[in-house]
Formats: sequence, structure tokens, C-alpha cells
Amino acid sequence: MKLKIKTFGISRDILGGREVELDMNGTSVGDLRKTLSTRYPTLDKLNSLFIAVNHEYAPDEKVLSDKDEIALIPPVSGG
Amino acid sequence: MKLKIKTFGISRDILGGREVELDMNGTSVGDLRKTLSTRYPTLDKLNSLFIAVNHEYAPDEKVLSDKDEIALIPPVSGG
Amino acid sequence: MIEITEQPIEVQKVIEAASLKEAGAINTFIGTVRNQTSGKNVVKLEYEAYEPMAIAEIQKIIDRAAQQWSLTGWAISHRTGTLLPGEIAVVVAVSTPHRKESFAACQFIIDSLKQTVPIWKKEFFEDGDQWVSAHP
Amino acid sequence: MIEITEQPIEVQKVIEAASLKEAGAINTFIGTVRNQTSGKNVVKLEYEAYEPMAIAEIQKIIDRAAQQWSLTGWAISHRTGTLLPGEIAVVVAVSTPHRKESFAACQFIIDSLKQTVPIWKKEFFEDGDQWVSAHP
Repeated sequence: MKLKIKTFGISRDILGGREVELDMNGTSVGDLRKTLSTRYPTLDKLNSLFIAVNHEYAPDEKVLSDKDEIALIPPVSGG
Repeated sequence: MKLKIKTFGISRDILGGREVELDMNGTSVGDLRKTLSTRYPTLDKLNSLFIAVNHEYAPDEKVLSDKDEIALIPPVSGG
Repeated sequence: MIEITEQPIEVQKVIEAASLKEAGAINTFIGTVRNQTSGKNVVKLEYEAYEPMAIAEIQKIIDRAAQQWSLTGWAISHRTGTLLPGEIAVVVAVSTPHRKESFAACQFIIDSLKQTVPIWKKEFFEDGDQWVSAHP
Repeated sequence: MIEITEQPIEVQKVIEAASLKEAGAINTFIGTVRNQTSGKNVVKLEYEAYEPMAIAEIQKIIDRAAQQWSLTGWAISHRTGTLLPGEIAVVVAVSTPHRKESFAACQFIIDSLKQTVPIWKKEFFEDGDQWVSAHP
């Protein structure tokens, strides 16, 4: 499945773009994690990495569609 | 000893004036308390009554002079 | 800054007086006149202060706070005279390097102020008035 | 009011947005850019937000706070873009009928905001830069 992924903070530096197209194996958020980890091993060094689907933190079981707005959420540091 | 006593809040209503002259028996804050209690028994109904001497809360043992600035401090309710 | 004033309090001025570049965190407490007290409509309040002693007592509270927390700045303004519902009676602003301290220090200051600083308020209702906390 | 803005935050406006006559107590937290972090001089910060999600997450925090405390009003403003030391990054203002609740609710909101809201800051020092909290 081909997905467009929004990136923020340090994940933008690692993926190299505000929105990155990714061809992934599988259909779930967990599958996306695996693809990302293989393609961008530096992501594993972060304190945490959440994946947001349609502006909500998504669990690994969540099934993705190519219409979803998907974003990488590295450790937040607002305030 | 003759003293001038500043009054605030409800103690002003009870003593009837911003500054009241009082002829007291004894010399200490504790003695002043007794004189006040005899002269103005309504003061005993307050939640608390402190006596300030020269802008400080004063203990009953403190000896007074007629040069001291003495004030009645009924329960405070600032803020 | 410690201020006891009959004029309306300017919150922005109090916050600025407490701010410092080294700060990072500023906590501000604003106490306003409520339009109700135990179900009765409040028409107005009257505050009076024993001013020199009130300032001395507030300074003691600040000194105690400064022993416990790293205050980089602080400012307290308390109004006296007649206040209507919605008006500001007191503003406490505290700046510290870190967030938690700013909350703890500000809360300590306002809690202590209410306990020891010689300021009194009288509440006026439609059917009478009373000195707050005077009686059991 | 929930606001994410590139413009300098006007504290007074945020406080007014949170105020209500029934309130009695307003607590405000202001987070500013410190001029030092672990002993290094901070030249500037850059904040970025995933805006629609940030607003949704702040709303969730407010909803949770409103379940625990009697919020009569609240307002949150977070700045994005380039900030210099001393500038305001975030303002949280909460009004409640009573004092203690205002402190508890405001602290809960800013603590939660720092944990869950998708906003990131990069610190720029004289000799480099880093995304805050990214790495162990």
C-alpha cells in the first residue's frame, strides 16, 4: 500500500521532507512501524515515536487506508 | 496605662472608632486583652483576635509602652 | 513589588513586575469578586487594609517562599475600597526557572496571604452586610 | 479559546478569554523562553505544531479537566515559529469558582499539554541545535 506520511520535528529531518510517500508491506499501523524501522533505522533511536491517523494517536492494530491522514509524532516538547 | 488603639474590620464596629483611647490595668498584651474583653465583651465572640504592636503580631507576654503603635486584628479575610 | 491600592489593578503590570529573562515559568493568581456567596447575590465588597503591617506581612511571606523555591521574580497587588462583582481584588505573580515551582510558590503566597495579612472584606448583600470570617 | 499562533501572545487577551463573573479565581501559567538550558546560552527556539491535531489534543485535555474541576472558563494560546529568550511560548488561563481548583486545573492542563500535544521545539545554541526530548 502506498501512503503519504506527514513528518514533524526530528522525524522530518530523518525522513527528509514534510510529506513523504512510502510503499509499505501490510495494512496496519504496526506494519507501518516495521516498514519505517527498516527504511529509517535512525527512528529507533528516538525516545518514542507515535503514529497519528486522522489527528488521533493510533494503536498498532489500527488498519490504514490510503485516504487517512497519517503523521509521525516524535517526542513532543511543547510548552 | 493609657493607650491609643487602632481598630480594623469588625473590631472598629465594636469599639466604635478608628482609633480608641483605652485606660488599661497592667502593662502586657495579655493585660490589654483582659481590659478589652471586660470593656467590649462582644470581642470574645470573634473567631480570633490578635493584637499587633508596631506592625507585628505580638504575644501576650509582650510589654507595652505608650509609644507603641497598637492595633486590633480580627479574623483577616483578604484575597 | 508589593502594592496595596485603591485603583483598579492592572494585571499586565503585575505580571511584568514579576517577570525575568532567566525565568521560564510565570504563575499568576487573580482573585476576583464573585457575584454570589453561599447562594446570595453579592452587591459589592469593601476591603480595608492595615497598610504598613500588611506590606510587612506580605514581605515575610515572600521571604519564606524565597527560602523554599528559586523565585526569580514576584509581584503582589491587593486592592482596597469598594469593589463590584467581576472586579479584581488581588493579583499574585511569581516567576521561577521551572514550571512546578511557579505553581507551588504562587499557591503558597496566596494561601498565606489569606491567613496572615491584615486585610478585611465586608460583603454587601441585597438584605444586609457582614465582615467575612469574623464569626464562627 | 484554543489558539496556535505565529504572532506574539497577548497575555491579557488570554486571561480575558478565560474570565467569567462567576469565577472568583483565575490561574494563569506563562511559559517563556529561558536564556539558558543546562548551562548553555540559548540563542533562539523554533516551535512547530501539527496544528489540527494539536487543537484536538488540547480540547481533550480541557474536557478531562472539566470532568474533574468546575471550570467556568479557560483559554490556551501556544506560539509557533522563531522565539527569542524572554518571549512567551505558551499561556494557559483557567477560571474556577474557588482558588484551589484554579491551581490544580491549570497545572493539569500545562502538564498534560507537555506530554501529549503534538508541538515540538528546537533549541539553537551558539554551537549547534537540537530537537528537545527527541533522544534519551
